[in-house]
Amino acid sequence: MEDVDDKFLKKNKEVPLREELRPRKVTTPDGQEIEIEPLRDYFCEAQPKVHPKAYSKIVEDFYNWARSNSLWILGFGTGCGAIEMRPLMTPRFDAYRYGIQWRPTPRQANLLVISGYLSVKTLKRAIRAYEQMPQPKYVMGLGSCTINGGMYWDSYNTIKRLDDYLPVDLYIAGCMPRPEALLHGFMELKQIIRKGEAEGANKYAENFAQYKANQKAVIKDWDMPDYNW
Amino acid sequence: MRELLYRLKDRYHFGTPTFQRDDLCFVTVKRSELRAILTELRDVEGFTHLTLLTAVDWIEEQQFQLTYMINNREANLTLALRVMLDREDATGDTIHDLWPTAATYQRELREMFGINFPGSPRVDEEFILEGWTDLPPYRRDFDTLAYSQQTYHDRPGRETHDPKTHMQKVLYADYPKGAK
Amino acid sequence: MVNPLLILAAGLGAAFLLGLLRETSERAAFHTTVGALAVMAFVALSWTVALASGQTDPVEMLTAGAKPPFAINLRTGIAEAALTSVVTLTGLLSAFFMRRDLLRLGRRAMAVLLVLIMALSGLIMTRDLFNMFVFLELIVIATAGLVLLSKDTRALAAGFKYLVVSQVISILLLIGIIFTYHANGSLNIDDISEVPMGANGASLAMFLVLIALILELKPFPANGWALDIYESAHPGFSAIFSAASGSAALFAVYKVLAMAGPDWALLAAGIGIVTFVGANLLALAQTHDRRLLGYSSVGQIGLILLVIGFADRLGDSFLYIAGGLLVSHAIAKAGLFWLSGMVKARDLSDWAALRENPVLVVLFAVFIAMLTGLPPFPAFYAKWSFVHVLATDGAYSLMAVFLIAALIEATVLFRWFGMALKRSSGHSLHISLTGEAIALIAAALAIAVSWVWGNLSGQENLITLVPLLFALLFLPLDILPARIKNVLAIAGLVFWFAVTKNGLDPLRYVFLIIMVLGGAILLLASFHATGRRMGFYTPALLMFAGMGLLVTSETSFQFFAAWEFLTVGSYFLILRGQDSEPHALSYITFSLGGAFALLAGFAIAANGAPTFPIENLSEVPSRIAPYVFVLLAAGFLTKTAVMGLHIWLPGAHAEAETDVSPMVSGILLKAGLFGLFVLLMEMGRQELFGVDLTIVLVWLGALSAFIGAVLSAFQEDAKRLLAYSSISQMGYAVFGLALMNHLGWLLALMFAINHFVYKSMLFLAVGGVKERTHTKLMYKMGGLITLMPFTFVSVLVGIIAMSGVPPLSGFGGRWIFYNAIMSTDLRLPMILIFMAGPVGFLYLFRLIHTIFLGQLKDELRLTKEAPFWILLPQMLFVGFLLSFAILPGMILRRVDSYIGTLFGDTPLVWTGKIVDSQYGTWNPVAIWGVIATVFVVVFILLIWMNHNAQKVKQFNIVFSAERPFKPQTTHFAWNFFAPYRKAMGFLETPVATSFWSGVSNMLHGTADFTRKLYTGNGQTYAVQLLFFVIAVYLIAMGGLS
Amino acid sequence: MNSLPNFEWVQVAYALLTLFIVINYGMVMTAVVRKIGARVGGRYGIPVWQNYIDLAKNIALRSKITHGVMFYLGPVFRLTGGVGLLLFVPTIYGSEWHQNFSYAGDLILALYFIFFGTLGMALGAGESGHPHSAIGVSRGLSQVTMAELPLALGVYALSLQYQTLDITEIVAAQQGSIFNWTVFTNPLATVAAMVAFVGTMMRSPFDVVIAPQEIPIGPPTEYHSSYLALMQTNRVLFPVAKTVIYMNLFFGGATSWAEFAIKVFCLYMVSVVIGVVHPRFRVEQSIRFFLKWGLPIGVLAILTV
Repeated sequence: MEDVDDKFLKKNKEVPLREELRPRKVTTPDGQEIEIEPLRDYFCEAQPKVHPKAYSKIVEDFYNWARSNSLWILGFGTGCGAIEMRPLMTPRFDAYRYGIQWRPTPRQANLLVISGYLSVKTLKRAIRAYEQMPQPKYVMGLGSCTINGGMYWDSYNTIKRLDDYLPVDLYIAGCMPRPEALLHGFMELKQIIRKGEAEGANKYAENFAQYKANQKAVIKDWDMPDYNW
Repeated sequence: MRELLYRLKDRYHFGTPTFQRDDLCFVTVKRSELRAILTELRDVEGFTHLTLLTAVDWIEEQQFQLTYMINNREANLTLALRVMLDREDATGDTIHDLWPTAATYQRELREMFGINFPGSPRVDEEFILEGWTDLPPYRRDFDTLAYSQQTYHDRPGRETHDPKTHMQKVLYADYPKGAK
Repeated sequence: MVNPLLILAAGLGAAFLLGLLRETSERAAFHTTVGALAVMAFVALSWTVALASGQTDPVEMLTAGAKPPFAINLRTGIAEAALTSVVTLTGLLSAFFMRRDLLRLGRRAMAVLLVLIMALSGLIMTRDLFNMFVFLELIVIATAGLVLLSKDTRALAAGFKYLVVSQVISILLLIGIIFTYHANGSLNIDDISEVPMGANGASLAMFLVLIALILELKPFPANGWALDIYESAHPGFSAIFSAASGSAALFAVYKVLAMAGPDWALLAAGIGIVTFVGANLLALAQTHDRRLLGYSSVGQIGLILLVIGFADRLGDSFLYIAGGLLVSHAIAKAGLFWLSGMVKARDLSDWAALRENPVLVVLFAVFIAMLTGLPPFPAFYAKWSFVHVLATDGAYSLMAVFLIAALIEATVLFRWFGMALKRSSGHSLHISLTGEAIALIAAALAIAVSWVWGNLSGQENLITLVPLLFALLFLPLDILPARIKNVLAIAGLVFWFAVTKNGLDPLRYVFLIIMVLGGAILLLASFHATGRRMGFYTPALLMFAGMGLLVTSETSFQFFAAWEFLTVGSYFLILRGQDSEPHALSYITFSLGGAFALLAGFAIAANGAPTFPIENLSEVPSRIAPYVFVLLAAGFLTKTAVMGLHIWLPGAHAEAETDVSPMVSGILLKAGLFGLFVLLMEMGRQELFGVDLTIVLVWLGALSAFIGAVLSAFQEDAKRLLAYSSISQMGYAVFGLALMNHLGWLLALMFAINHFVYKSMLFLAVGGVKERTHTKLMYKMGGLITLMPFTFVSVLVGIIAMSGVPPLSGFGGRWIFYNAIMSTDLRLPMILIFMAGPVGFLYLFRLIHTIFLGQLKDELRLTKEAPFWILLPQMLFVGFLLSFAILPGMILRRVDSYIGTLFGDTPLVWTGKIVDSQYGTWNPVAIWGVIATVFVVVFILLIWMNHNAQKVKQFNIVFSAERPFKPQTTHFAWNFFAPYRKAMGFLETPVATSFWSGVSNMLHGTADFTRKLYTGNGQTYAVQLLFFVIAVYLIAMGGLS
Repeated sequence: MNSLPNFEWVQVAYALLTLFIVINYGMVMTAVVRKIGARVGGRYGIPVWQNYIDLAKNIALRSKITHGVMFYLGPVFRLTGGVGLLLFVPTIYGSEWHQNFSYAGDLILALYFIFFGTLGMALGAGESGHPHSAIGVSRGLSQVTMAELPLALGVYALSLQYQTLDITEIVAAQQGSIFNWTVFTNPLATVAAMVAFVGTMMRSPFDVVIAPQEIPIGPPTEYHSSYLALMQTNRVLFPVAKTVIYMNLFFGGATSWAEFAIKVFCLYMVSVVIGVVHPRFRVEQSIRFFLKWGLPIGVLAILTV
């Protein structure tokens, strides 16, 4: 881009590990001194796995049908788009009739809607929430901010491409897209799922190293395990 | 308001007051007198509320301007005191003991402008940013666009238009006459 | 036989002989002194033995070759002989004890000592008033001399004050003697007593003589002068002053009272009880050991004076009772004074130095127990008989005052003992082999007299009881390693069970299993202890001995003695815990209070008999039966810790050692329950003021069940939680018993069994956790499930069983409970019980969640499973709970039919493994079958679906997309039931605690106020003395005229 | 086998049939109830088979995690509690097929077995280490201590009235006329018990336990996939099983599946209707509510029997 100042060079300093995650020594009740390594001791270190489809196509199709008719959205609003999701619960749009409902915990959700711009700080949470959802799981990007940065194209603290960091199944364009557009997006997603093409979680697991590198490139204080189970 | 400034003028050094409205006035004070003025305004003159504390980066003058905006609710007056700091060694005086909320403003200024307030509670902790390693982003020598370009990938094919020329092209393609 | 006069002669002779020795030959002088004392003691003892065994008759010794009243006569009967033995032996032993000081002070001191002993013996034997005066003067001068010989400068002042006051007393006595002579023309005691003097004009004379002699006993409150002596004199001398002088003076009073006739007895009794109460009250406020001993001496002598006042009514048993008290007092007090000689500093807590030498601790315990009147010491028999006599006479208020004062005394002494065992002292012990040997001799004497008194008691001789001897056997065995002793102890318990189990009815059989076999199982956990574990086995086995004896006891005496054994044993056990000092004290105070209520109840019920078979409780006349019921129930309810009398329990159970907590909770509480069983079985429903007392019990039980549970839910300390839960569970049992129907009793028994099993298990489990984590605070734990899986299983099974959820055995309890309340007319108390049920879930869940679930803490990451030996009994209990849940009939059926014979009904029908009642069915096998099948099927289903689940770690939780900060801040544990506290927290108001601390403060306040009388000023004391005399005179004359 | 005198293998089949009917009934009924709620609010509402789809979806999830043994066993306890409760209670009066295993025990067994699943679930949730689970359990246990009280009192009054603890006998005593139902013969006990019913159905105003807005759904926060499927099954089964008890005790039981369906639905709707028109109580408020209203009614009930 023509108006970029080439003289400016960003600094790439290491951020020290947070105090509570640093290895430390504690004394046990019997006076023994033991080493605690929080990241290893508190968190599971296993890598995500690629989960194959069911052996039988009929079963997989049935499963996909069930998945598509039971979309549980994680109640996590990242930007201004969160306000566009609320009307979906109202009598006017009533998303429940399509088997869509909102769950308060990632463990029980399988659809993560990134509803607008993602600051780096929020990206960290979004990654954590995404990784904690059980497979198969789907990501929808809402609005131009998730597509190419939108109006935050020159922000020092907002990512521009969601699919650099999470496997996105579907984008809904607009700034912001209206609830009708969202509903349409859900219908599209259902089609994708039913076709068995919504394998974002497996893609994420396959390209895990790449995704992680991208994420760590912007989140400099990566203060969590590589994969959040 | 004016009367107030007259009263105080004898004891403190004021710059020329700028009246935005009758009840809103900006005035520059000396850093050494700031604390005394604030205390007096708070305790004697009824300016009990610290509306905001913010900064302006006068990079050309190599100075930071701190703005302490205080408010007298009884009389509905707002007074903003400006204090100029040296930009090289940006250190302000903490007033968290006068208004506890000031500690939060000072944390923000520390993070966003790099102005230090020694003695302010938790001033060295992260405020909004997490793991920020670059220049304080509100400083004018920090190039946010360049930083963004170097950090976040663009999606290929994205076009950027200058709103004025773009909208003109879309809406009034033939204006001024014969332009096309 | 040698003439008893030789006692006097030897003393005097040796004293003169000392004067002939050279100043420098202290050793020779000492040998002479000791020799003389030995001769005196030998003569006295030989007469005692001869008289006691009936080989000789009492002798009258005439002096000056003429008969009385023309010459002085002396007498040696059994009492005189025994007392002179006490006096001379004390003198002899004290002489050894003071050896170094005597050698330093030289022959003069020894001569004074000899004269003192001689004079004391003379005072005992003489039958002439004036002679008595002479001996008294000798005693006073010798005493003052010996006091002044002490190194302590305060002794100088004390001795002077003593002299001043003694002279006042002497004058009173002399005037009294003159008046007496004027009135009677004789000074011979036997002559005077032939003409009763009470009514004639000589009453003033008699009063003066009597009051003078009583003043010698240092009655409360005119005794400040004597206390200073106790405080400052040499402990060896204090021993004589307390044991020997006190005995002799008492005997003198006795002689004069006998002479004065029964009219004066009341005066003595009155002064006696006031002294006993006052002195013990004051002792509460003491921090100086010897002064405390002084007060205690005064109190004991007051007690004996009280007994002397009752001499007439006591008749034949007078000597037995008074002697028992006196001998106990003399030996214990002398022993304690000697021990105090070995302790360097004078604060009560400085006795902690005794711990350097376990033998001394044992001796200390023996003396304290002897003084308090615990079995098997003579004072125990004496108290038993005395209270029975009081009850027979209908002197209930006196009995109450006496027992309360005795309780205060016990509190004082045990508080001191607790300090000695738990505090730390900056001073080391002043070890002296002689001193230790002398104290040991005293202890041996204590055991010897215990044997004598036991033999004379006409009851069982407690000291020959096998279980007790077995417990005492562990005193010498304490040098062995703990494991060997543990094997012995378990073998002993199992053996005792095998021996006693035959012929018991099923109810007692179940209790015997719980108490004795259960004890053996719990002792398995004690294998965990390493080293020697000194001082654990004797109290533990003493407690188990008490419980074994309790179940097999047939008479009220056996029952009460067993009760005292288990109380004392458990006290020593509880005291072993780390911070248990105050809790052990409140335990022993409440327990002895309860025991005294039992004693009073039995005494009233005995109706004149020295003891009676327990079955005869049912034949108590209906006039007194309700009162007996109330007293006995109060005693038992103290042990089961019913709400209001519960405040000792949480601390005592929580602070005890790991393997002690289950013993005192799982087993000991059942003693109270057993008592209630027996009580209700024999006495049934009683009405007082138109109120059915069993209904009161029902309410008490329900209240305990509910409030105990609520308080339990608010505890942060795991063991305290369990302790409060015990209150709740015992509440259920009391409730069931008090329903007074077949099923209610079965319910109580079911709770007894279940509570024993799961509470022991839980206490062991929590104890095991505490062994590893070194804390009892639950919020400091968390996430231990993977590290301590076996402990987790036992807690899991325990809480399911306790909460009454099918299929474990707690459900059986609930089922019987519902059937029981269906067959009763009571309705309102059920509400409390219904409320208590779900509250149980609160604390149980908290227990398992906060310890085993949730977040593992950094410090505990390497925690190991609990030690094997602590786990073993738990696993046995788990096995039992599971099998008892399937086959409850294996125990319940027999008991059910036995209870059926009591009530004459059969509400439960057992067909195979099925229980049917009038109202419903309980088929434990089917319940198990259904639940297990469904559980397994669902489990297999889940495994099939979720077999590939990824095992994650503690911070892999969805934390609102955040990362947990630290385990401590992520473990929701502290104040777990905050919302419940908001709603029901008002129940936490410590009503009972503030009531009891109010009582305690009041007592201490009174003591502090009364203490102000003791200014330490000689003149004040003399004036006090005169005021006392005048006051007594006014009261006595008013009463006599 | 004299310990199981009434047992025949065919009973297993009968019981499975009962279970099958009740689960399907519960699946559809709860969906219908939600649909009714939606219609009242002007929405179209979920499809009636939505519960089945959700169940299949949850079973079809591919990745699962476990926090440990107790976490794994929690849903097993939960469902066992629900199934067991159903099997310990006779479902259809007079039908030999649907007596289930009610001979194993009586009313007391059913009342105490209600806690089996709750306890296991609480333990499982506890092992997940999530503070919200523990907070939810704390709230739930605190509330249930008082919520169950009116029921206990009502049941006590009832068993005094009929002099039996046997559910079948209680149902038998209510046959003949609608006015033989306990609700007419002993209205106080019924009201007391219904207070407890509303209080334990996890619906507003007594649903602070799972309060989605503040502690994301409380105890089951960490549960997902097949664990959640088991719990969902229980969630349709358990309220029905519980309602069956109330129906048997207070509303004359059911002599046919049709009667069963109608009565259970109506009873279930009681808590739903109350729920949609009342805001949520805090725990201490609901405890006070039960103390103020449930307790006195219950006491009156047992005093007036």
